Amino acid sequence: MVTGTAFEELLAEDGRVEPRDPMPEGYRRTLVRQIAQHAHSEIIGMQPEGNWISRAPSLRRKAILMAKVQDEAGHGLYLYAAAETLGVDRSDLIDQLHTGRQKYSSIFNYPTLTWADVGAIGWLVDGAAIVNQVPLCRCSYGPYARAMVRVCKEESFHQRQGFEILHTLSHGTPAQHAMAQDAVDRYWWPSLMMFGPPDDDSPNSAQSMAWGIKRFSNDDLRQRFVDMTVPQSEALGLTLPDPEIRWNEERGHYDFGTIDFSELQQVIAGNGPCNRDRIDHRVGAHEDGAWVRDAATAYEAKRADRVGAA
Amino acid sequence: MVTGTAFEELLAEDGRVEPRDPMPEGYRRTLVRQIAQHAHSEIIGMQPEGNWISRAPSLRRKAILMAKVQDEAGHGLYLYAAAETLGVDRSDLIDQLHTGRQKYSSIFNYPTLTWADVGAIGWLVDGAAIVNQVPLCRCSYGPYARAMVRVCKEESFHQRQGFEILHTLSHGTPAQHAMAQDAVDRYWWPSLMMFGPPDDDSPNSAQSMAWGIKRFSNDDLRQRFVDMTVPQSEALGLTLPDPEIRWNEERGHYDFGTIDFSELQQVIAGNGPCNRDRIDHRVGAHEDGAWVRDAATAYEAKRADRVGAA
Amino acid sequence: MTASVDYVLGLADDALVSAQRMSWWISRAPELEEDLALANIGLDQLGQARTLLSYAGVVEGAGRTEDDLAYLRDDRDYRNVWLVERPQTDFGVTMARLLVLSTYQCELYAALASCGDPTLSAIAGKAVKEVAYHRDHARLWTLRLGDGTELSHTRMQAALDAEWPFVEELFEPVDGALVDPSSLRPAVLAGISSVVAEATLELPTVAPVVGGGRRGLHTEHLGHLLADMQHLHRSHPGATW
Amino acid sequence: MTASVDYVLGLADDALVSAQRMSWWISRAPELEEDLALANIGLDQLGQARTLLSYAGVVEGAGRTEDDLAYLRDDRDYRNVWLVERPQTDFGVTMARLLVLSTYQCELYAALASCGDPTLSAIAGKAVKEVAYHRDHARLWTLRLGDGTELSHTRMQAALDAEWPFVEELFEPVDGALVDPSSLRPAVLAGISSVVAEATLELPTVAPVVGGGRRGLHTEHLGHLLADMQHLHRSHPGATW
Repeated sequence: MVTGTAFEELLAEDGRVEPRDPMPEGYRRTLVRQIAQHAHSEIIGMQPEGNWISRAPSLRRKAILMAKVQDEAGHGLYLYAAAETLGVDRSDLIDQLHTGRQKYSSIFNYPTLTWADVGAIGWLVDGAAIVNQVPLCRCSYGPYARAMVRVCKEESFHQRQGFEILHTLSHGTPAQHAMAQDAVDRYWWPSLMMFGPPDDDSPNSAQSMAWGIKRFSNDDLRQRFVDMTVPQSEALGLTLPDPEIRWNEERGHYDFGTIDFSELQQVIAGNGPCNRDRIDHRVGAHEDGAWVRDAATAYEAKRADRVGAA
Repeated sequence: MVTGTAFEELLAEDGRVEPRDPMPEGYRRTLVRQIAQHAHSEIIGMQPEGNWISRAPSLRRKAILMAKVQDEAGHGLYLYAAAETLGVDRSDLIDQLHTGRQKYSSIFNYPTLTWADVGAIGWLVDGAAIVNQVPLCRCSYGPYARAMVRVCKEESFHQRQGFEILHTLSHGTPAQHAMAQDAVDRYWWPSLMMFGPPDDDSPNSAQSMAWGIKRFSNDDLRQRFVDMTVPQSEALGLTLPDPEIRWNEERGHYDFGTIDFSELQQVIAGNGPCNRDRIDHRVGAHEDGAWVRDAATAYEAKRADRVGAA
Repeated sequence: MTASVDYVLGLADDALVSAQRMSWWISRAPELEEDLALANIGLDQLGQARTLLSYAGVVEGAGRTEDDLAYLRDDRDYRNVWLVERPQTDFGVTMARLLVLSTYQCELYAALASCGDPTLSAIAGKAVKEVAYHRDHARLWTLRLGDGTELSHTRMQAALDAEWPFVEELFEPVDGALVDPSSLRPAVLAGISSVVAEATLELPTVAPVVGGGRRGLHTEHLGHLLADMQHLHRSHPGATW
Repeated sequence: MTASVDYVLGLADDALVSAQRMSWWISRAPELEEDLALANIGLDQLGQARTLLSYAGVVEGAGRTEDDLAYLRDDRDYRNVWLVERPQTDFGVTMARLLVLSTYQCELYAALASCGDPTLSAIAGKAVKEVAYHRDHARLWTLRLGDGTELSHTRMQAALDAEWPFVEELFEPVDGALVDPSSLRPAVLAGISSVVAEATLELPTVAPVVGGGRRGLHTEHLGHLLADMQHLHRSHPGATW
């Protein structure tokens, strides 16, 4: 039996809920869904960047990119482990990803068309992820909060690498500069959409806030991202594709244009540029690997038998 | 019953043996083997050149190459049809190719490493094939002789295209010239080996000559090829990789160096650079296509039923 | 009246990228006769691409040749639809795609044959005969596979389902179009529907993907296709072949 | 005493081409832990390739950088063995190949660590620790797959058989070798044999292919690998990344 009172007291004191602590079922379910979606996003996110490993334009960049995609696999591992502390199985979560019952971040349904997209993903997508995730380091659920501390540290490293890729391109040949600008043009609006729908259209946010899973509203985080990114775009020598961006002295924030969420709806509905490729790729890898996983299980069982018999 | 006499009279008169004419079993078997091997060579020969269709350096060259490889498929079709007049099935012959019981020309077990190899195959390999095949236009077996007339006409067209590719490269940039020379260096000796072992090591040749299947000895054909090719190499501005090549006034032929048949033996034994890839490619295509062939058969049967029922 | 460069490039790139994918089949077809047929279709498409690219170069007026346009543009400058750029190593998918593409090209080239641009009109007049043969070939195989064995029926239905999200992009508005793409839609869908029904298959109902090839927005597959296609040419700048 | 350029390139290209093939697995491994492990191995190989290529450039003395050597050589100038250049999309083949390669590299780098060329000796001293980990990983999977299920046993045996023709090329004489390749053969074969036996597999007896990678004679697969790898770099001559 969950004792609402003990749980609520803990939250009120800003304490951490640990796996064996009592918690409401809705809290547990919300966390499982959110952590799983986060883990799935790391795993699916390996694909758009992985697409450029074989073609990276220098060996140094190739090594950095391989290490980055590897980090994403690592983040997936921490996060699945955090979800498992809530009494679910990684294999079940993966099955829910493969069958479309759990989601991943829609940003990864956009394709990486040029090398500059690798830079734009690092700068904008990882940048947005950090803004989303830093507050999660203080999330009420301990294992998730601790996983996020580790993830955020690596993400900010990735964000700097993305910035550096774009900086080099922006200050390179005219073709390279154009490539960088084009990538930013394509990734800017989808990055803003990573913060979710506007606050007045975000029905679950209030409960998540009350539970200490969410610390800031979607629009607050989005504003924080814009405020952080606009000066960086100036340092890059690249233009953000929104003529309405300007400093608002009164608000102490950058104003920006209206987001057209209708495209995002199409992508979430499964009709984005890469939805099908991403899932096909993942399911294909999983199915192709079944014989390998089976072999490892059988080998361990045999070994355990032999140890037992000895 | 085969009447040796009628068959021998026909050969003595230099007449054509037709499918329904009596013929010795050994003659039939020899022809089936030779025509099948020839057909298989056309089919396997599609692969080394096919390897460059996707990367051809101009659209014009791409079109010419596609048409050439298509011609090879066509040659395969004529030749399988000629073999079928001797009472065998194309599908059986293909099965014997796939299981290694029938051979194809070992020259196609060498890889095409650069674009110039496409030129070298056209110039040298098709050139050697023509020298081998022109006499077959007068072969004693009618259907084979007629197929060869058609094949030879297209082959000489291909040979000119190969020459032209090398000519362009040889007179292009230094890198292109080097590419052409390198291809000729690699394809020269294997081309000479296409004429088979030296005469004193060619046990079956005498019988094939007596039957009017073979008209000239291996060494005679090889000499004819060398005599034809040396002046062409000069026109190309490329060197043949044999320091012993020189005009022999007395013989009225070009002398050339000793061929090292030991490498050919390795390739024939199955250990050449591409033996396994070539057969795997072929078998893979055949197996992948089984459902398609089955569907076509089933559809025709249904159609015939419907026509019968109407 | 002259077509816009981008419009001609759209036509050219559809043909070129199709030819590049189609030529993969040469030496890999289910039977020898089909190696010949698919090579033929690929050659027709390549021929169309060459005249169209040359014409695009003329319209542009910057002296770019067919090879400059084929080998020296990046994927963001390619104008083909997504239908043609994805790998296809399943014969059913190849035929489903060819059925869609050739039915569309038949209607398109027929309409262009009497458009106001005389060069494009002449190119289309020749091409329409070629794509009519492609359509006949795709129809025949759709019938054989759809109404063949149980396995082939299942695979052909899956192939149609896989290609269907890419159909609508063909009818999206294009700047400077000499034939309004949406005007082709009824005839194309009718042509496909009739053969699909005869083949005992179902017309898919899956939603379209967002597309964007005419604006240079592609799938991740095109870049790899171009890497292979352009590598040699780009490795020898300025060389003649 | 300094190694020859070609000899260093042979070492470098084995590592670079392996890394390129290995990195294909990232996002495609049988389980997430293996995505990490294979990425790690690929990164080690890439790191070795980079130091070796840089050193080859120094030995050559013509000012070529690691990127010049990786991106601007054609396949005829690559010096890697055939073992590493063929596509590998089957996990068993990847592990069979890694078992062979890493066992060979362990012996080779151990020997080079005390060779007369101090730079090469330092590179080898670092690399030998990395490839020992690769060998452990390949051994573990050879055991699991060989002595796992009936299916995995069959597939792992087929994988070993498929890679075996490419083993002997590792021991062929090389001009300017600082370690005689044939001297490594007994230890390498003994190392492979013992794990193969423990994995209940049979050591294949298939004949070797002719090979020739150290002289720039490759399979047809390398050219396609390089096309993909080099295309972007070659498309922007002189650019900095």
